[in-house]
Amino acid sequence: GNKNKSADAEATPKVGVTIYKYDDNFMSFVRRAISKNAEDKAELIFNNSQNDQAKQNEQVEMMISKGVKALAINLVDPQAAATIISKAKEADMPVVFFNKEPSVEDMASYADCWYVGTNSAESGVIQGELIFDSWKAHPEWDKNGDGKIQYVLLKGEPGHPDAEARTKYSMETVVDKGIQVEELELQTGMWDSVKAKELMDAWLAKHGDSIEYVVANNDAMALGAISSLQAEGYFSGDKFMPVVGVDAIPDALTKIEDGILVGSVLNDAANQGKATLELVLNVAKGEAVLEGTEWKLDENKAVRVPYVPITLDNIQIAKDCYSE
Amino acid sequence: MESVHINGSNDNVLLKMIDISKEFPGVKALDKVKLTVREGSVHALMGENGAGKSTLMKCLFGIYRKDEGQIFFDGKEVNFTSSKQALDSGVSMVHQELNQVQSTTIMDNIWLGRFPKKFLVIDEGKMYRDTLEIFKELDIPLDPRKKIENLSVSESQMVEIAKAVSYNSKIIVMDEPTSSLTEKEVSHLFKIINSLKKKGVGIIYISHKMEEILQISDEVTVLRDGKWVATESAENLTTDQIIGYMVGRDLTDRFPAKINTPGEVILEVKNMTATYQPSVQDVSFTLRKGEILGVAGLVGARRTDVVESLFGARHISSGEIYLHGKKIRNKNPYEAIKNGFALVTEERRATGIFEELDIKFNSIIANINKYIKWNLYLSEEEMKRDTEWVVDSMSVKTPNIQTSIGSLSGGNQQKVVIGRWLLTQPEILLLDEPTRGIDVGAKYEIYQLMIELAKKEKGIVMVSSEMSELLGVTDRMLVMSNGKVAGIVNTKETTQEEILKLSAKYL
Amino acid sequence: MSNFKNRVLDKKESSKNSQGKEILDWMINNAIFLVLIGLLIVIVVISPDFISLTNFRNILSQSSTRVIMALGVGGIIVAKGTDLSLGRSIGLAAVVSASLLQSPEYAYRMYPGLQRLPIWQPILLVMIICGIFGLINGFVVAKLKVDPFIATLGMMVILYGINSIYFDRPPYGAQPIGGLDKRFTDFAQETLDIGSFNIPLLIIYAIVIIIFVWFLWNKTKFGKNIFAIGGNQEAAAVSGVNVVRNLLLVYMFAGMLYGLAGSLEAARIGTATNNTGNGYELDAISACIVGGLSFSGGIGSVGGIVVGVLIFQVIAYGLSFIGVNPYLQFIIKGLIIIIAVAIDSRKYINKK
Amino acid sequence: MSNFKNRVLDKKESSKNSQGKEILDWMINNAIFLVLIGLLIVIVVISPDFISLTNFRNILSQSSTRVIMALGVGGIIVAKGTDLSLGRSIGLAAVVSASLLQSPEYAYRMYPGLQRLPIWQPILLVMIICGIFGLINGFVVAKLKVDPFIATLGMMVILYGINSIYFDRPPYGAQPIGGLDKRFTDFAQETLDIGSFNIPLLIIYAIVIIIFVWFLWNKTKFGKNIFAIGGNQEAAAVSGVNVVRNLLLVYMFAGMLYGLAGSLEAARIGTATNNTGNGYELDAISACIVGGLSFSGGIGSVGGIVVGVLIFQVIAYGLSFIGVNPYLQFIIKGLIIIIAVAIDSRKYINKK
Ligand SMILES: Nc1ncnc2c1ncn2[C@@H]1O[C@H](COP(=O)(O)OP(=O)(O)OP(=O)(O)O)[C@@H](O)[C@H]1O
Ligand SMILES: Nc1ncnc2c1ncn2[C@@H]1O[C@H](COP(=O)(O)OP(=O)(O)OP(=O)(O)O)[C@@H](O)[C@H]1O
Ligand SMILES: OC[C@H]1O[C@@H](O)[C@H](O)[C@@H](O)[C@H]1O
Ligand SMILES: [Mg+2]
Ligand SMILES: [Mg+2]
Repeated sequence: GNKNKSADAEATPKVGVTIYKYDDNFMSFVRRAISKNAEDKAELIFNNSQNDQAKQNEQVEMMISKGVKALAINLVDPQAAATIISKAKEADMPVVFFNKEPSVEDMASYADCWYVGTNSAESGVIQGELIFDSWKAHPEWDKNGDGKIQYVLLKGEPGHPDAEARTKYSMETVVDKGIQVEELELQTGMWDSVKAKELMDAWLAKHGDSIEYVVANNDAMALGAISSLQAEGYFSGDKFMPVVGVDAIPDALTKIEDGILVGSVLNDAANQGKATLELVLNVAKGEAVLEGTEWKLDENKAVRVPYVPITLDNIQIAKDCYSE
Repeated sequence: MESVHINGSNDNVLLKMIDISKEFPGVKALDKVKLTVREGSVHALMGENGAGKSTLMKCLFGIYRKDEGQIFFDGKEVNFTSSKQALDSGVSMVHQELNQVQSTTIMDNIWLGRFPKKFLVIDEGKMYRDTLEIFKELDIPLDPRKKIENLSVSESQMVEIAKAVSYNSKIIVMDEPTSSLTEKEVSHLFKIINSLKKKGVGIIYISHKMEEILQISDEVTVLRDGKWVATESAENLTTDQIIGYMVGRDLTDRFPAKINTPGEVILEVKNMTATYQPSVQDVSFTLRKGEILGVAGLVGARRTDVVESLFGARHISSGEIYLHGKKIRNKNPYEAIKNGFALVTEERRATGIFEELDIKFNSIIANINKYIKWNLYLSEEEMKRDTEWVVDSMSVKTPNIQTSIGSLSGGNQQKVVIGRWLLTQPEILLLDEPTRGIDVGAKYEIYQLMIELAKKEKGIVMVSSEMSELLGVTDRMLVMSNGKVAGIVNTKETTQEEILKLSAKYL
Repeated sequence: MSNFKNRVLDKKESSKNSQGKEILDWMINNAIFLVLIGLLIVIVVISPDFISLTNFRNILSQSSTRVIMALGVGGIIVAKGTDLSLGRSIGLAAVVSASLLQSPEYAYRMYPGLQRLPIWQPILLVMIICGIFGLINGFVVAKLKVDPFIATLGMMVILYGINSIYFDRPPYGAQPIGGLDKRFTDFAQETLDIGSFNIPLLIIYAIVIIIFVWFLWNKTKFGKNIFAIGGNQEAAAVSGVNVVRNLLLVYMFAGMLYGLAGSLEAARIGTATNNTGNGYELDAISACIVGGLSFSGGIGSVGGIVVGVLIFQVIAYGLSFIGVNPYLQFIIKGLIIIIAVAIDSRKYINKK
Repeated sequence: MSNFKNRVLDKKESSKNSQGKEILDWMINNAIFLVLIGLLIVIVVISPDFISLTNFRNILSQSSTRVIMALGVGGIIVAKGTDLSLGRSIGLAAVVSASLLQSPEYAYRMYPGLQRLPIWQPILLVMIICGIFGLINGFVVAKLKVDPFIATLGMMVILYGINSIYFDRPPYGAQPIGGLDKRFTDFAQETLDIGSFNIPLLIIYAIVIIIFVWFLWNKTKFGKNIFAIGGNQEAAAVSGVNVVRNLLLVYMFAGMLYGLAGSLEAARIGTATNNTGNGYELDAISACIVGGLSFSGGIGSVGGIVVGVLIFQVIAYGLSFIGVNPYLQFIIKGLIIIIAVAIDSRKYINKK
């Protein structure tokens, strides 16, 4: 917009934020972190893209028309960055992407765009390490004694970058570290507890104790699997089945404390939200992107907040995220 | 019975149906039926309800596929598998159940399936002009652009007739075309039929109105229980003979002896006016115990509105109803039923039957409170018993009480509906065209029933477009004209002329 | 009376002639059962170890909550309506009941100060809440004359909004509601042990509801009324049926069943989110139609609905069990739905 | 004849008496427009800067693909059907057209060896593919007599399976299909510049389709036939209309429109996944009903559908614009759907 507003508008600039899906549990923490950090510093316009890239594009058009100074975009579909960038370019609008990462080419195609997030593959790698370590620590889990992990895998929504990366890297990491694996079942539970529980019901009926490990792309599905296992008498007496997830949601933490869930992988919402806000605020005010922050950019103009493996030993780190 | 009287040369035979059979699950609807129709003649097809008349015509018209038999039309054997083929070959039909697209205009309905086109585009102008042309020729005073849903039943019926005629077919089937027409419109239709005859058209005419048959037809074929019974030239026949063929026994009188005697007043209606006009205005009358009160009038005279308003199916803005001298309000049908009213509605299919549901359900639904046991469940036994009573006392032709009512013939459906209301043991029975589409035998039974009920001190109101039955069974008549009461006459003292004159009073 | 008996006898005689045709008719009339049996046979042939008590029990208990939902919407379909808000009602019921039945030991409770409630209280509460939303559906349909599809679609969107607002609250945000009280999860996950035979409680609840609804549909005035309304609303009104009141009741009753099913669902899964139940309406409605109900109203049976639900569950469970590619499962599921209904619809087609 | 003229005159005269009633009638008959205008007024009052050419253009261009879909399913609804497979057809069309129009420079192409195709070829191809699936829908509905809801629900599940299998292929697996050819994205994202005024191409495509469909519905035999079939299928059949063929055509035509809309959608978004289009059927169908079509068939207009789609877009755009809490937006959207249809349905309520 050419209506140059006065200095006090500059002080709390209008910033447009899209969240790919408002009620995604992880994103709801990121969202909170963003608004908390924005207090008195920016006027935020939040949008729920309802997991629909078309909606998100439309929201971007709307916010540009409304005259925001900068955009913070949690893409629905990372491949759609090009379209968003072309809209932003046209309006001369800086963009901070977060949580879902555009391709290197897209990032390079526009000077005024940055990224805050994790490394999608990292959660898979960390989960793989968790599996490896726990397996080494518990030789008795190799029920058939063949030295291989017979596992079942509950995959998230097909095509979802996290689901694909976690599915690929978790077991790949285990293999790379030197344990052989055998996949008994792999199906999509769509991130969903119910679907996961029912898949697990069927798998238990089919394979019973031939299953040696349950790997879930997220905690919700891990919890579904646990509920199925409990109904079959696991986790009481000496009947046990190792289960791992990702997200470190509160319910999962209690399961870790109860010795049921082996571990999870924490996505650090607080810091992702903080970084996103700080970057976008800087660019909205026309300042240098890292001005006055502790973050560093990598070669792809990205700030990377690390994933953290969570087990009983360091559970407090995750708990702290939910204390307040 | 042997075939008689298909004399005359074979070359003016237009249609010959031979040994047609058709079976539905559980019903042999047609069993080797034959029919021969000649050019320029009206062939009446007669039979009781469920005799198979409509089914035979539907086999001809490609709606049903016959199981066996042959059809020769215009010299060639034909076997229409769709109505389109029949229409294209020169057979058109006025269907027993009105079959129209309510949401579109008259002219859209008339030209449906054969819209005139100019290049790719429909030629609306031509449709309009041609429709007006047809209407002019047949003297039907309707705007072709009017929507069907805004027409009265009889107007719709006339549109259907006009449509069938407009195909310029060689054969026109008319399945009860007059069931919702007034006398005046019937004679109008007969004029149309006569001019069609002159053009050499063969007409198959189905009706339960006996007096029409001998007036209009040249030959008569009678079916009974899906079988051919007789074909004779009309001039050799009397009504009684036809009835004899139809029912398989003699039926001497058309109307049972009136043995009821009206007593004290049970119902008094004062200045009833409906909320949504145009409708009834300022209607007042009384009804006595044991009396049959007819409601006469032209189509659109709001006779239906009289009984529906009384029954609480329409809102009334003012007026009072006294039952046994006590003021009551029939706010809705539920209240009306509680107050001892019953209403057999005019449009059976739309507001009478539950097509998909069985005879049992259709029989007991209005009387359901009577079967509740322990405030909780319904007594299966009593429902079954009452249903059997309906089937027996109304002589419903059905394989069993689990048959869905939709698969019965129209007349049998009507009998079930009347039975439904008799089960509620009403004090006031409102009948809107109760004998529409009902065969003579069943009609007689219905009249008898009405008179018997009257004898048991019930009050009966009967709306009818059939003058003869009004004159035959009622005690008094309320004549409606344009929503207002034109007069109340004593049946014994009145004439057809007087009623017609009153009917026109407020036009 | 004799007349009537004669006619019935006639019928019996005539049908003796065509035994072959009668078998065919029987098969067409019971197509749905045959589809179910056929499906089971195919699965067993591919994977003989499918025949096991565990599988049988799993399928039945997984069907339990679904059959309760389906019976709810089934009544509405009989009355010529439909209910797209089913799934979101389930979600609301699951979230609310779970939020009130978190174990006091659990650290991340929605109501940290809440004392331990008797489990029937929250269940009853969500039945009432969902019943009220059902009543509103009924009001919009019966009084405002809004088409049921659109009325309940609107309600579906509204319920999702309400549930999301309730669900996504500080401090824990849009967090799955877990840590459920063991009494609550046991209520759905336990079994009734009769000797060495143990029946999941869920199956028992479902059977109770099935019997109750069967009674309601077949033996009560309310049942007849909804069939009458679905069969021909105007004729029903003229016959003294209070159309509006019965529609209100049928939608409300469905809502109450959703409330029950939703809380059982939360207890069965052990957690609830605002997305719990998403899309269940399509499965439940399809199960009803596959089970022989018709959108034109006035047709259907409780038994049909049960079979319809079982078919869906056998498809889902069986195809996973025999290890069909998950994407292919969608295709097969779609085909089975269509084929089942196509076969079933034969019985209504006028034999021309 | 004179008789006839008299009645027409009568009618005109009688209506003169009640001008107030006439205005009310007019309002009820045009309720939908009034709802749209009312909505706009509320938004403008809250946020006056809503009045801008950009907002206006955004809303129109965002409605463009949706109106194309809605016109497809609209025809089906007029013929008394419905089509739940719309969303998944859009997804299939988007994925297939995108996969064939990736830029040759893009590293992760689905078909690395594929040469640069003229953009009309893939678009035509997906129109044909979706047309064929539409035809199958039509066949199942018209020939196998499966209820349209269930037939297209089955197809919806099947299409999702097919699309997922196509989408999730080696070497890159289930990757969103990006890197689209610039010619393709420009095709949907560019504007036509007339002087200083620029109109998004999408709007122009939509207008062309609207005019085409309007012509089809109002001026051709096919149009009248589908209205007749929707209004009374039996009547159409006995009047010689080939019901089956016309139903096949209307479903096929809808499919072709989905194909077009789906590829435009891919080009507009700049990427496609197997989830593209998910749930669009509900929005499109609701827009039709809000726009005055009826599930009982035989009623509706192209203009109504356009207004219906606009209402939905104004809700989505306007509520975000004035900064309503996203969850609250669901509630408001649901309420508006119900209220709009409730007001509209006043005009059909028969006064007794
Ligand atoms: N579609 C159908 N399915 C099953 N049975 C049918 C069907 N149509 C007609 N029938 C049965 O076939 C028989 C003949 O019916 P049809 O309608 O031809 O009688 P009709 O002579 O026209 O009687 P009405 O005078 O009452 O119209 C009846 O027993 C009826 O129940
Ligand atoms: N002149 C008219 N213009 C428009 N609609 C009319 C007219 N007359 C009647 N109708 C409609 O047709 C219906 C039939 O009219 P009504 O039933 O009151 O007349 P009736 O005398 O009972 O006729 P019928 O002999 O058909 O029973 C009415 O409900 C009304 O909607
Ligand atoms: O898209 C939704 C998914 O996003 C992932 O990042 C998360 O780990 C999953 O639990 C699920 O929420
Ligand atoms: Mg007949
Ligand atoms: Mg009448």
